[in-house]
Amino acid sequence: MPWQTQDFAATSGPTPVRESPLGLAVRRIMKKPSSRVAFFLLGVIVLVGLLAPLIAPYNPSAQPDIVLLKDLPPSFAHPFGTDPYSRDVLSRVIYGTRLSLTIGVLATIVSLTVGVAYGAVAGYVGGVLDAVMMRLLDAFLSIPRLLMLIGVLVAWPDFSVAALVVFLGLTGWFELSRIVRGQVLALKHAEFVTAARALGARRRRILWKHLLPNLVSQIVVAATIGVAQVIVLEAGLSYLGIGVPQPMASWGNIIWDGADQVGTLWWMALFPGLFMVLTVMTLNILAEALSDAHERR
Amino acid sequence: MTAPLLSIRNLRTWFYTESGVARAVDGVSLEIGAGETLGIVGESGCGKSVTALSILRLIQPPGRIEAGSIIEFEGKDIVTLGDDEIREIRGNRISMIFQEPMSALNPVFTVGDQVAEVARVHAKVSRKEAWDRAVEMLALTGIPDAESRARQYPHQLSGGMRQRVLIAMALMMKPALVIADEPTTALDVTIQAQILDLLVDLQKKIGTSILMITHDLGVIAETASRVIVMYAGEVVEEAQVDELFAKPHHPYTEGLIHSMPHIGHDQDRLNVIPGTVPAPTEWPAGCRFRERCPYSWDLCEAEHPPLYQIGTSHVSRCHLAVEPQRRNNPHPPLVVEKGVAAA
Amino acid sequence: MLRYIAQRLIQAAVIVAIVAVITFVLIHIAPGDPFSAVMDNPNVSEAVRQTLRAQYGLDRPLPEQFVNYVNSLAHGELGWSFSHERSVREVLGSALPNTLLLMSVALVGSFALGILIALIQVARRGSVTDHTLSGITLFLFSMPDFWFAILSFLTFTYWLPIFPVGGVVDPTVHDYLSLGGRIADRLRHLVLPALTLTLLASASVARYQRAALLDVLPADYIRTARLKGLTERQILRRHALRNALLPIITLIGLSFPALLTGAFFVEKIFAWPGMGYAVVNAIGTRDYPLVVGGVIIGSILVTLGSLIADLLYALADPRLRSH
Amino acid sequence: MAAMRHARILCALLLVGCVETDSSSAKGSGGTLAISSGGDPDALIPSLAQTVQGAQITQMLYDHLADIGDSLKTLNDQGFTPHLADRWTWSADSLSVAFHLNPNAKWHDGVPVRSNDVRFTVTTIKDSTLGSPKRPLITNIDSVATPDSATAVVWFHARSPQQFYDAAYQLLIMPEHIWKSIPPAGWRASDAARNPIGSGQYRFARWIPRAAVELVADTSNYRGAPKLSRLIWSIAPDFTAAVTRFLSGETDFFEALRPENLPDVAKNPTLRVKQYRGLQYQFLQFNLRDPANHDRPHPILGNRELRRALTMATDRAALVRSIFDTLALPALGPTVRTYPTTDPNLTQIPFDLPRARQILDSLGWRVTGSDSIRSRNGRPLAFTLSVPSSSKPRVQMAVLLQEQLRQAGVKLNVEQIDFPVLIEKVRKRTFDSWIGAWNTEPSPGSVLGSWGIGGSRATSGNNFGSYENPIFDINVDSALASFDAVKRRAYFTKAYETIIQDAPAIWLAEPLQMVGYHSRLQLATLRPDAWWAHIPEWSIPADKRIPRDNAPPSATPPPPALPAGQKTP
Repeated sequence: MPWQTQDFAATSGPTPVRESPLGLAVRRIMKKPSSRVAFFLLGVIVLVGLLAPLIAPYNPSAQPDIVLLKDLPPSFAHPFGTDPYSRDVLSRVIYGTRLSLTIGVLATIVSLTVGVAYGAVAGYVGGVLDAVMMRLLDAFLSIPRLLMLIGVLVAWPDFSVAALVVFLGLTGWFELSRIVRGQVLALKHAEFVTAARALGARRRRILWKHLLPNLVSQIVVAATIGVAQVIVLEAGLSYLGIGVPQPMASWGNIIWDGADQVGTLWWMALFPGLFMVLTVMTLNILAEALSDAHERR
Repeated sequence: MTAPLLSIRNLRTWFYTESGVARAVDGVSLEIGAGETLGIVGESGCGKSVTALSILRLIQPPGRIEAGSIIEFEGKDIVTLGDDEIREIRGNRISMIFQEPMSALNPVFTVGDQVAEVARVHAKVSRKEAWDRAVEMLALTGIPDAESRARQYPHQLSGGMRQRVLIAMALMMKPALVIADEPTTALDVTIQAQILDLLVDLQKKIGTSILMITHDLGVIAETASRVIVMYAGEVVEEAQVDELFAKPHHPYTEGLIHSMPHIGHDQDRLNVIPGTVPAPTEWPAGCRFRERCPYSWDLCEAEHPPLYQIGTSHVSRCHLAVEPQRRNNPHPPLVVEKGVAAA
Repeated sequence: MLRYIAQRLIQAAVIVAIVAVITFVLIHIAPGDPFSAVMDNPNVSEAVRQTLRAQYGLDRPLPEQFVNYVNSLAHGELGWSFSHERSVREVLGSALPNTLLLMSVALVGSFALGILIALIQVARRGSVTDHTLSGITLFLFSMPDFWFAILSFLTFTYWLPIFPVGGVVDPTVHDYLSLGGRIADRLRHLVLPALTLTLLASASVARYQRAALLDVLPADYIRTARLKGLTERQILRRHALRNALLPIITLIGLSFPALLTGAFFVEKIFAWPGMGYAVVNAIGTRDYPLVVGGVIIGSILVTLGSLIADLLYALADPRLRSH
Repeated sequence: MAAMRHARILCALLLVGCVETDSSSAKGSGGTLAISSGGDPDALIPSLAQTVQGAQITQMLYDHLADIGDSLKTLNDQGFTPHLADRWTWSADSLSVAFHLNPNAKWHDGVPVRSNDVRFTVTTIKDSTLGSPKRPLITNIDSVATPDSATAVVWFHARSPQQFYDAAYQLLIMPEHIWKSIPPAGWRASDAARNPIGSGQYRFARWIPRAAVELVADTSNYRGAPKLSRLIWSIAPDFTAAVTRFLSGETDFFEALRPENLPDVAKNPTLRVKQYRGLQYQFLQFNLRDPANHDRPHPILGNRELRRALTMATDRAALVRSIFDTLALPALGPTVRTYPTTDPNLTQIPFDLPRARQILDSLGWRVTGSDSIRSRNGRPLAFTLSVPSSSKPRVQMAVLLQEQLRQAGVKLNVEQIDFPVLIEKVRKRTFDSWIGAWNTEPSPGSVLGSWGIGGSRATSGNNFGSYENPIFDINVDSALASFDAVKRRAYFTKAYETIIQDAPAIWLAEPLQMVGYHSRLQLATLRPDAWWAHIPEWSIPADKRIPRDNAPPSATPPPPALPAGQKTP
């Protein structure tokens, strides 16, 4: 009889990760022209932030002539115009890029840390603690993030940028922790974890070893969206007067500098706003492509 | 045999994917006579469902029916019909029954609505009349208390009931041809038999032809008179049902018959053909079944086998037709050897 | 179904209770006393100070403060707004209808617009129209609410003065107009802020709905519909949209926080005297009771929104309806 | 301390001014004046109102006993015109004035105005539970006697050239019958506060918070009906919205135009601009005492030479030019050019950066590190400048100053805080420096409250920087006691030059006021202390009226949506 006899092997649930899912995802999204453009633009924006001292044509806080050079509309000498203090708006936008991106990235790191920890604990421990933690999460999710930040920041008489970063981070981890919890729950019952346990490995170790690789692409998506959200929130808070303290320049702050004269000083709202929209757009495009790639995996 | 109802010649349906051109259907020809039941059998991925969808021009991008393919139905070439003309045919002259009775029904409409919709589209009748016809049809498919069942949503019906609904939908306009794509796969064994009986019964009442697509030779044995075996986008064997079971020629057909479950045997272990259907983007040169075949030899690699005439109405795409003695000396198929080597 | 509603109601109540705890923590987590600025503010009269002290009992031990706080919340008391010289409940109560009007117009508008855009895109998927609309919705989606509102305000009141500069009515003439005139006056003031919020909100609806439709299109029942001989348009409108609308009901619930946030900025920039305007002004005057009241009411709105969306979903989905 | 009464904190919005003058009998009344306003009034209770909107509206609703003349004379009763009192008589010892109330004067609810209303007003202002900001301003008033219902005798503690001014200018008379049953602590939150009953030429119609305040002409007023039949303060959320409403014609009048708006106003042929002298000066005040311990001098700013150097490092002309364009002059000192007692050529500390650096070097503040900030004994030359975040011009000023002082090696930390918080900090004297503005009163004597020794030592005094120089005080006192105009001016000059050289502040700007108005409006004199004083005389010719002018004159407006439960006057 030439026909072989085989066992049916049922496989389901998450599979052990063999190759880097992130690398796979990046390779996949880079096939799309829109992602390539977004990646390139984001790279340029990040470079602008990193190289701010080298490319800014003027000192962002210098006030060369507070009478003759203030409130100038865009020109060759000042492509983005000047502000009421005769400072060059282009240079301030370039330095603002640095600050806004830094705040976005740092706050997101805070969010990711808290989100992964919270979700992992809830999923791992399970039971009553899990139920309580999830209800708490529901409640957190019911408070609009901006409102929560307003509530905290208004109560705090004066705060530093570092505190702002922490607050922004502490209000941005709710969705992620849900995803992490789901993954932990799925992993807990996954075959290969059971198998590994049978081989004598400790469950907690196994979970950690497999959790992160399985989560990497989702974390990257959450981080990308998170940075975009923080940038927008920070600008919004600055616009309400409770964001980045004034002497510094962030995109939101530059807009605030011209906010009460926005009709005449339109360039002060337009250019930092465009930078912001561009950044957020590229981040959204990349996040979307990444999550598409993740779903197709 | 009179002029066939449907005649497919050299159908090629290719999909242009990121990883290359998938030649899902690659030169299939077949004919169905009026009132006849033709079975198509093969593993999943062999191109039988794509053949069925091609007949109704339901291939979505990136798939495409290649130029030169001909699907002649009632004197018209379906491949070149306009959108409106093909819609006139769908559900009206040719209809189809799917394997997943749950997902094939729209969860947010009542089943009666969904059956009636066919009549509303094609018979241009009033809402009321369409509904009445739908209820009538549902009753005909053996749904008890059809009037009230028609007011229910798909999730409220059992799998067998849903399949009856799909059948009612398919037969609503008394079409010339019904394509049944794995109509019983999702059902449990007793219901399977009922549904097949129903199909055969209705076929007699209405006089429609049936194209029965399945991976299950048992279904074929019960319903079809003639059968086509497909593998890797091609027809590999065609014969009358009795002949095929009695004297399968192609090694693939042989494998399929061997892998049929037999009552009384140990059901935990099934005989299966080793390996899987190769990816449609990279059909092997020569015989496409070569690597899974226990008889393959040099010729199979060197030359793509043509359809050899085996008997009066029996053809097979296997070089064994030339060297039949090789059937007596099977060897482990290449895939098995590779597997051993890999382990 | 009734059990589901009851369950969902209890869940919502639990969430609101937790929100109350969170706001209590917010009040006390800040260094010092959030009312210190208020307490020592020369503009705050002695009576108000006493009311505040009684309201928040800040000199009492924490557990007692908490009990008092919960007790007053349970009675619908949100404290005293010293910048308005009336109770927070009164201030927010009079502002809430305006916010609800703005939000509901924007909600209906954005879903109608978003679904329409998605239908156009999906009907012509892959075309230039599809890509252009995708670009536009992504652009709108990425735009900070306040920036878009500023641009829209500037464009249509300053550069092209078509619309009035904020407010719900023109207080200089409104009461002397005929009924029709008064309605027209209200509409004239509503159009720009509502449109701004609508556009902002419609972007995410369109993106979500497009994805939902594309998710639905490969479904077997769409193939069934095609098989019946329905036109693509009929399929999209009847079969695909009906199913893709189910996730959109969930989106209604999810979109409440964003809508509320958007309303805050739109209200501020268009002087729309709603809750957002009141709270944003309270930031400037450090009217903390009003800010906290806004946070609580906003959270209740969001919770109610998702509750309603869930119930709607249960009603719309025949699979859930019968359970 | 008599002079204490005169000064008042003012931050962007804070201003207390004066009253309407007599109006001739009005004919052809009609028309609506819509005023773009930057915020709600803080209160419609004259004894409590502090913001500019509160002052404007309460002064339309309520009356003084007598009003100051356009020349703003404050000596005795020179130039004062009768309002609630149609005449007054001085007692022989000048320690009291008997005001004889106009027999026709009635509250808007029909009750006649009586002498007990005057007494009630004074008593309640003096009641500490009310917390009236006017309380320190009428300390020289002892009491009010009411020999009969039409005569209110105001008794003073001491004879003073400005005692009449205190009684007439500072008091807006409130109706006792409305307020007596409400404890003063509960006034702000009372229903009566939202439906004020006054005796002025305009009566209250409604107040929709964050939207509008509407007044209508009191056609049967004892001083005659005003010419305009309606006044509406249309409240905008911010400056841009307020100015845009004016530019688009939604409102007729905007009181705070900035130079940047002039091109837009010029584009619109129906809009006009009018400038007038105000009574405001802005300054950066140093705290001369240690914020942590008031018994010690400030470790940096306590030094006179250092303060002088800071002033020298400040290019005040450029600063003023940058922020106000031509609409302000550098401030001379703690005074305004409007006063006839002010010499416009007062000797100033000149802008001289090299000299400033020299002085700082000689004081031991040297640049040592790489960051170009001076330090002495390891302490950097740095201090905080507090500004209210709500006032954009002041924030701008701070950022400009920060850069200018950096040139001299001084680090200025700009701190933006909310207005109430700033006021608190300033009152508690826990600041390093802040940017403030005084809206002075018609009397130049107000300077003692804000810069004199009394204002420094009294706990509630307004001399927040604790600048004390007896020579300054003596000269101001001599000036105030003098009835000779030339001598008076000479004393003031001496006083001003003393304080200027001591540099307790950098005197920044004296802004001109600029209002924008629609050309169909016919304005009357804009009084320096209160442009709105003569609104009852403003008019709109019948042929230039627009739909909003044609609201039925003195029609009773329909019940407003807010606040609920309003009594129709």
